[in-house]
Amino acid sequence: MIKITFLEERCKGCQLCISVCPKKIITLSARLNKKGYYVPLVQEPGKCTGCATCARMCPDIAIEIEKEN
Amino acid sequence: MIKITFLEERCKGCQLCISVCPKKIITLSARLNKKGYYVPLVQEPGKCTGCATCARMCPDIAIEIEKEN
Amino acid sequence: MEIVFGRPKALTKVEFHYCPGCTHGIIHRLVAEIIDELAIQGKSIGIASVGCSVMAYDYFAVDMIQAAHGRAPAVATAVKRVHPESVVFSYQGDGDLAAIGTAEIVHAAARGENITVIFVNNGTYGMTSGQMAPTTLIGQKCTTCPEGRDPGRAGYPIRMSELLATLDGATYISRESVHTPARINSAKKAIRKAFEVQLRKEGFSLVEILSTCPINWGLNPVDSLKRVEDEMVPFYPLGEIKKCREV
Amino acid sequence: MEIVFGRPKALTKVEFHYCPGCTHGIIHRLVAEIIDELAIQGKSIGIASVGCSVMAYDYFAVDMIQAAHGRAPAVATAVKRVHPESVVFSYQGDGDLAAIGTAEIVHAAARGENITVIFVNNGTYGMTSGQMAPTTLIGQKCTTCPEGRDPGRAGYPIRMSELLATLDGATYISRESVHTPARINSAKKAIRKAFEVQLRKEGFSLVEILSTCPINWGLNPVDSLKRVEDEMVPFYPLGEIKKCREV
Amino acid sequence: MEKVLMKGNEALAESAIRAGCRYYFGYPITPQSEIPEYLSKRMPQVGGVFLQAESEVAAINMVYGAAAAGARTMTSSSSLGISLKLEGISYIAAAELPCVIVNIMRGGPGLGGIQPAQSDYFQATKGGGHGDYRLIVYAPSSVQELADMTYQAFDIADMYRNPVMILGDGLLGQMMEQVELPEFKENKLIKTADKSWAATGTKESRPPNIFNTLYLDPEKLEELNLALFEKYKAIESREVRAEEYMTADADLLLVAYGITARIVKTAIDEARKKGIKAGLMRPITLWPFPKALANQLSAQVKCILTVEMSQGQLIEDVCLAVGRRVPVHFYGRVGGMIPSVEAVYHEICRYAGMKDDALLELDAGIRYTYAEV
Amino acid sequence: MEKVLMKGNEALAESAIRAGCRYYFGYPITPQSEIPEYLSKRMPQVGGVFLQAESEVAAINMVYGAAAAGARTMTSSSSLGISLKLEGISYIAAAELPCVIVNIMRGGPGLGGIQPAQSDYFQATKGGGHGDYRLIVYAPSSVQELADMTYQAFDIADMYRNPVMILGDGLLGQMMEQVELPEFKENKLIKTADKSWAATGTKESRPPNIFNTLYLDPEKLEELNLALFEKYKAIESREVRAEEYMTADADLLLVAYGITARIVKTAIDEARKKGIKAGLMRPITLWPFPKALANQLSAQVKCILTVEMSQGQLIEDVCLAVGRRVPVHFYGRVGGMIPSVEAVYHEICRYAGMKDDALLELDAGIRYTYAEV
Amino acid sequence: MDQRVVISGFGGQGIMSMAQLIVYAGMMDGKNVSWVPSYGPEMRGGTAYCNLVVSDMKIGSPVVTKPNTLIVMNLPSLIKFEKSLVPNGLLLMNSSIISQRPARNDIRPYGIKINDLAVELGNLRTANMIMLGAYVELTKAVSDDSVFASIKKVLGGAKKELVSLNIDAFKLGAKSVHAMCAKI
Amino acid sequence: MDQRVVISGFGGQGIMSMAQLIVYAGMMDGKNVSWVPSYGPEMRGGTAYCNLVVSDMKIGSPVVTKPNTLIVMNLPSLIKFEKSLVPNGLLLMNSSIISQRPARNDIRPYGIKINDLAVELGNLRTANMIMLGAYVELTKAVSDDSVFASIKKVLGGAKKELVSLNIDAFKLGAKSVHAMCAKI
Ligand SMILES: Cc1ncc(C[n+]2csc(CCOP(=O)(O)OP(=O)(O)O)c2C)c(N)n1
Ligand SMILES: Cc1ncc(C[n+]2csc(CCOP(=O)(O)OP(=O)(O)O)c2C)c(N)n1
Ligand code: SF4
Ligand code: SF4
Ligand code: SF4
Ligand code: SF4
Ligand code: SF4
Ligand code: SF4
Ligand SMILES: [Mg+2]
Ligand SMILES: [Mg+2]
Repeated sequence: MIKITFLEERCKGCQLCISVCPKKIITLSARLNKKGYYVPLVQEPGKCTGCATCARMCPDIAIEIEKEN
Repeated sequence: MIKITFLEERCKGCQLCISVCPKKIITLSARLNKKGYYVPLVQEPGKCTGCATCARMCPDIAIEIEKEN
Repeated sequence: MEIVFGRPKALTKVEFHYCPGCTHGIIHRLVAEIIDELAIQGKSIGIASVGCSVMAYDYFAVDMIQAAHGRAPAVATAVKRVHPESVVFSYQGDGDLAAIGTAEIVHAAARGENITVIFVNNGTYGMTSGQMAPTTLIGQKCTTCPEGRDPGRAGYPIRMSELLATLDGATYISRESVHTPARINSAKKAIRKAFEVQLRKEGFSLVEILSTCPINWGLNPVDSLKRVEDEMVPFYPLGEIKKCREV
Repeated sequence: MEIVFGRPKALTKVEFHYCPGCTHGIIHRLVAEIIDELAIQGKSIGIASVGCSVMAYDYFAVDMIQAAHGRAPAVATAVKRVHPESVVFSYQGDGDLAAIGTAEIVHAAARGENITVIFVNNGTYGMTSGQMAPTTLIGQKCTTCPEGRDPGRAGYPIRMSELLATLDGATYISRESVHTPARINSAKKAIRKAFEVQLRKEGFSLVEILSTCPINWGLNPVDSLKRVEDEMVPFYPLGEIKKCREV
Repeated sequence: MEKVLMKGNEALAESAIRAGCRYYFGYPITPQSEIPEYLSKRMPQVGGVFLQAESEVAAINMVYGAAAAGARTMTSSSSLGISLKLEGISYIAAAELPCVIVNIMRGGPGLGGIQPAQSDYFQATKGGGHGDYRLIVYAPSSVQELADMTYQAFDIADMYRNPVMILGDGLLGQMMEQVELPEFKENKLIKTADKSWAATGTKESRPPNIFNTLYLDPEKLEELNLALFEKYKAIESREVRAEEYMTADADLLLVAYGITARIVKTAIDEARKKGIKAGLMRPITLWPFPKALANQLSAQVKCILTVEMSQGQLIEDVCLAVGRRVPVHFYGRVGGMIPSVEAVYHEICRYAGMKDDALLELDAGIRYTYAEV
Repeated sequence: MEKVLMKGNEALAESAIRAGCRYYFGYPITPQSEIPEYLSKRMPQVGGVFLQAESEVAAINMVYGAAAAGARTMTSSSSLGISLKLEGISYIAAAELPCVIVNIMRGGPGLGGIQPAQSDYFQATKGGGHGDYRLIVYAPSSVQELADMTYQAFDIADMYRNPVMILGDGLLGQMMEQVELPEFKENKLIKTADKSWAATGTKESRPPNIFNTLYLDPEKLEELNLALFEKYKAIESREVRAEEYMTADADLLLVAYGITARIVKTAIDEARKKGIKAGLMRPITLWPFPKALANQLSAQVKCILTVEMSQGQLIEDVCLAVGRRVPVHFYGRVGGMIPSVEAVYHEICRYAGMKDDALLELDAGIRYTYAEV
Repeated sequence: MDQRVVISGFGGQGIMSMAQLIVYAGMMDGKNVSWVPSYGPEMRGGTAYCNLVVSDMKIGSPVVTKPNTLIVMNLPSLIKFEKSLVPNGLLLMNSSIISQRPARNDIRPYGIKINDLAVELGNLRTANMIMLGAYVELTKAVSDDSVFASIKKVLGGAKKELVSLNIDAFKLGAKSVHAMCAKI
Repeated sequence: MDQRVVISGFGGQGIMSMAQLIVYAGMMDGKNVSWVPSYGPEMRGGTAYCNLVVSDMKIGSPVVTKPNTLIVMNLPSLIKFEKSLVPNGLLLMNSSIISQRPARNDIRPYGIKINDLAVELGNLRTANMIMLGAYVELTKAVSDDSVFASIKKVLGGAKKELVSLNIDAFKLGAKSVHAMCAKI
């Protein structure tokens, strides 16, 4: 099982993660963080492969990915 | 006719002219100039072709060459 | 649960101050990941330069020295000479490395200093808010070339990697980019090679990385990535410019 | 009687202060001859640098500006910008151009400044009496590398012409020598081309000229010429490195 | 002329153009980057040259070249950038070339910060570079003065064939005020007028003009130095400028320059309301320093208070001018902090012997009395 | 220890090695090139690093790096080369890093000449670079002192974590005298002892050591400045050094430093033969300046004569110390000229009111009385 | 008349341009004016603020350490600057996002929901103009006409619609300050 | 004893090394010594000279503007320095190439044909040693033994022949100064 976590307070809403997800499953939420940015979220977590493409693209290391082993 | 003149007071006795004359007709004279250098001289002026190789090699522009036209 | 992607150990917890979408952050992470992977955190010493990455000293969890504008290679040289067993890297922008610091980078490379340079080329002076850099492309608008860079007035952009590759002391030089996930992987490999060259004491290594400056380019972060591909890569071809010994 | 070889008009009557056999004198003459041949004495402005040729301002019969060590290309840049119709040249040694002045020469070339640089490479700091220069050959003894230049400590010599040729702004670059009459002729042609490039407003031109420093090499003048051939030329290949448009 | 609202840096830049400056060479640095930015737009419009140099070092040497070529030329930077220019400045002074150098100071030392400071006073007035040379140093205290003094600086530079420095600070450079811009000077004229000494090419009609600062013969170099010494004496006797504010009856004299002087003025206004007879001497030229005026005023006051955004630099010139006649006190903020009107007011009150509880709570900063140190 | 005969530059270099300096970075320039030349030979012998940098700018930044790395490190140059180092020096002072910087002065301004001068006094003592910082400045006046002070400079630099400057001149650097070289210090120890703050790599056993001079928050930069201010006060109270020569009964006080002080001493000997009670105060530390001593001596003398190889720089510190208590006169030679014993003797005689025909024929040079200027 | 104003908020809330309009208008009215930005770190982010003076007198210090009017657009600004306001000084708060009351009671606080009003107007970016209207209405520091002229000048001739939108926002602010800005 | 000496000549005449030998020897004799070269322009050429002091007292100024001994190896040096010699000072001239007489008559001039003597010895480069011998003989400023020790030290152990050649030259100078150096 994959667990993807957005560290929302580090996110700057740049949307790079959204642009690179091969599954196109990340979108912006309507939630503003303290910095005033809309933070992203994974819409269909089941579809996430844990490929970490989004995390690797995130300039603020705001995405963490865990796997059940 | 070729006239080759050594501006002796400019000469620094480096002997570069001697080393390049294709006719090997330049040697050092026994004359010291005011700077204390032995100045060169053309031993057999008749052999000089006026090629100006010596003059072109002289770092101190101490050689002048004239031709009768 | 096992963490498959997280924050590298060689980065502190401090949040980056970079603008949204600025790829300086990605490059920081890559360097830190390599430090982790090579297990050299304890013997690494980083040299921060003057540019947006000036505060790199707050981000890398290693001993850090902030150097005067352009002088990071000189500082790195001395540090490495004092501690030859340490791993010394500088992190420099294009204004820093290719303008005011031209002499220092050329000579560190010529001397074959056993250091690694991370050279972040975003084609502008980010920190001072978008003036022309030596790497600004022809036609690109900056605050000091408001009509777009005109070579007749402001000259031509410099390909520093190619220039440095002419030096016998330079062992490994590669130009990379981080505008796609694939490019990020490639950049990481190059950074790894560069550090390995240093660990093998083979001399000077440098990785030039094309980077975005959304705020000064006046583009959103995603379009900025596209601009790297469309405009920068054609002028700054990617790939290894001076290859190192393969091991 | 017609003078077939004499002092060029573009030189003053002042005697050179150079050491016996030092080829700086030949290079001065060649530059002056080209100024005469192109009939540009009245519109030439020369920039002297800091090195043995510092007093070039006493020798060239044109307006002359003595520049700070390494900065001649910056000074030349400004002069040319102020007087675009003039002919501006700098005359620089290898310490001046390739060490302290690295940034200035790289950027003048990168900008494609429409100036001509005469770069006299004698592999040492002549004026300050024989310290190592960036162009000193491996193994060559200098006062600051008394055991001979060791690349492990002092790095590798730099081929500045090749380095500058990587720049888009550089139009014409040639490496010449004056250690034989034939080479002198070739050097003169290159200098002529360089000035012509400037007259045609085609951008930056530079002629590197291998030169002797008998006094600091510890050789007599004639042996010094031989050293150029035997030791310098193999490392610094002669010929045009960046060709200009032929006219 | 109509008044316009402008940033200090921009007013300075526009004014340079109006003074006939057509050659600017600089390198970006906060808080003065508006100067190159503005000129990158404006210079092409007036047929001038804006060139972003590869470094401050290159920029100042370009100024050397342009000045030798006979042009009105300028460079600008901030603090650390000026440090890099010092070798070049010393050359320009030695070659007696006219030019204008702008320092919009920020907090130091080192990389420091980007907030305003006045900690380059020594560097500007004592010659930070090597050798005995002097810059004429103007210290504007408003956007209007930034414009006016920059405008005049080019004339003064030409008159004495000496570099002139405009010493401002980040606050002055960044703030907007209304300003009446000076009139345009005729370009052509300025560029070559009376510059027969310039390097323009001989046209084979005159002997070469030579610019050189090397004198291997020390007697020749001494001659140059003596000539400079005489020139500097002449400038000292003719070019001193200062403003007095409420000094007529003052028994407490404040000395401050630039933006700090305005803060001091407001504090003096407050103090006057309480009946404290405070006044201000504001040096407008930092070199030459208004020694005579300071000395004269020191005869009438009980003490002097120097206020600076530094650890105390101007104060040395004050002490040199007044000797030990009255105590000279110091109050300063450093590192980009600006002394507040209130803090200066409190200092005035303290030295005026006012008893007020508010005075017990001291503002941050550096305080001392000169001789004590 | 045996005495040896050595050039000043070489004695300085050898002494640095004996003090544990193992990292030298420099760029050739006359009249100090013997320092790098000597060290290029010696450093490899003691396992140290000699590196000829690409420029003075690179050299000082290498020193910054080596100092941050915990090494005893030094650079040297002459006048114009020091101008180029000033940005770096300001950084080193701001980062509070210990190092030794040598300036073997030559005539200026500009490219100047290569003969001795003392015209970089302001630059050395007032901080030629930007921002409020101070160097501890030693002014040796013999080859022995060049060696001794260089040796001590490294300890003082470490003690205060502050750059120390050795301010000599071309004559001192070039002359030979007998000298007793100081003892070798243990290398290893010096290199790392008490430098737990250095950048050595964390070994993952401590938090990172960070060297930085950027403080975007002006309050933080003010804190740094206040800390520096306190440090400088401490240095001023503890590290002042001066020599007195025949001052006990002097009624004419000469002030001079470095080689000039020796010329003055010989002139004083001559004057004493004529019954003139002249004495010398020789500042050994130029910063901190021996203010208290100067002030104290000024109470006993009729006037002061400062002798310098400059247009007058040290004289300002003399005036600051003594105020207007007695007239302060100046005699100086410039541009590489050295004041002769006879000329100084003549000046002494003039101020001592001696009537002598020889005095009518004045030597070349600059003369003035401070307040007059 | 001697307005010594501090305006503070997030970067992006239009603080600088609002302040510029005031000084422009003041200049047109023949007043002495000054405008001092808090030019932030060389990079972006954080709170931005601005000191401005509009005065009949010559301006001494352009630095406003004791404002007589304080305009705060977000909470950190209120916290940072409230103390500096002179007794009886005017406080204008963006009560769309500041729900907190000021701590002091010796000042004259006004709240105005500029974000909400701007949304009503159909353009969130006019919030600063609404605040401007409120400020001018309360202080009469500058004339409405000069403000309108300034808006026109700043926005340039081209975008007429934008000009009238901004003027509308200004008027809405001026009106709302009576209707809505009850003392908190 | 307080010898304040100026030695002057062409570059290449061995002025500097001769002067060094004197100060070396002086140091060995326990005297205070100093040696100041005229470090010329950054390039070569012209007259070279040297100031040296050998003294029982501590040395104040090492700059010798009024020498009590002047040694001139060529004519320009005589012209340049003659005036500076103190009254009754000692003047040593290379009379091989200086035919002129000194202008002053309040000094003690000696001539010695060092070039000729050196040629006799078979090595022109020993001319400076001959002058050294003459100087030491006339002034006794340093002991002969110390000079010999200095010569050995400077020339290094290796070249024994050279050492003895130089010592011979020195002795020849010392001897000749009696035999040949009549007052001019
Ligand atoms: C000597 C000096 N000159 C100028 C500056 C101002 N300055 C700060 S950052 C910078 C340019 C940075 O550009 P770059 O290196 O490309 O880095 P980026 O911000 O783009 O990452 C400049 C010119 C300075 N700090 N020091
Ligand atoms: C800023 C500065 N640094 C150092 C020097 C000293 N200096 C004078 S000439 C020179 C080197 C000259 O070498 P090069 O340029 O090769 O010329 P060459 O004498 O060999 O012809 C140096 C380092 C100087 N004058 N200025
Ligand atoms: S891990 Fe891969 S699939 Fe999952 S959200 Fe990120 S990019 Fe998309
Ligand atoms: S890439 Fe990172 S910072 Fe950007 S939106 Fe996604 S999570 Fe946020
Ligand atoms: S002109 Fe030619 S032939 Fe005649 S001497 Fe010179 S080199 Fe020889
Ligand atoms: S080349 Fe010229 S300087 Fe050399 S010996 Fe011949 S004539 Fe004399
Ligand atoms: S200014 Fe540009 S380079 Fe700097 S942090 Fe922002 S986006 Fe990145
Ligand atoms: S030192 Fe060398 S380069 Fe300089 S003049 Fe002498 S031989 Fe020529
Ligand atoms: Mg950049
Ligand atoms: Mg050279």
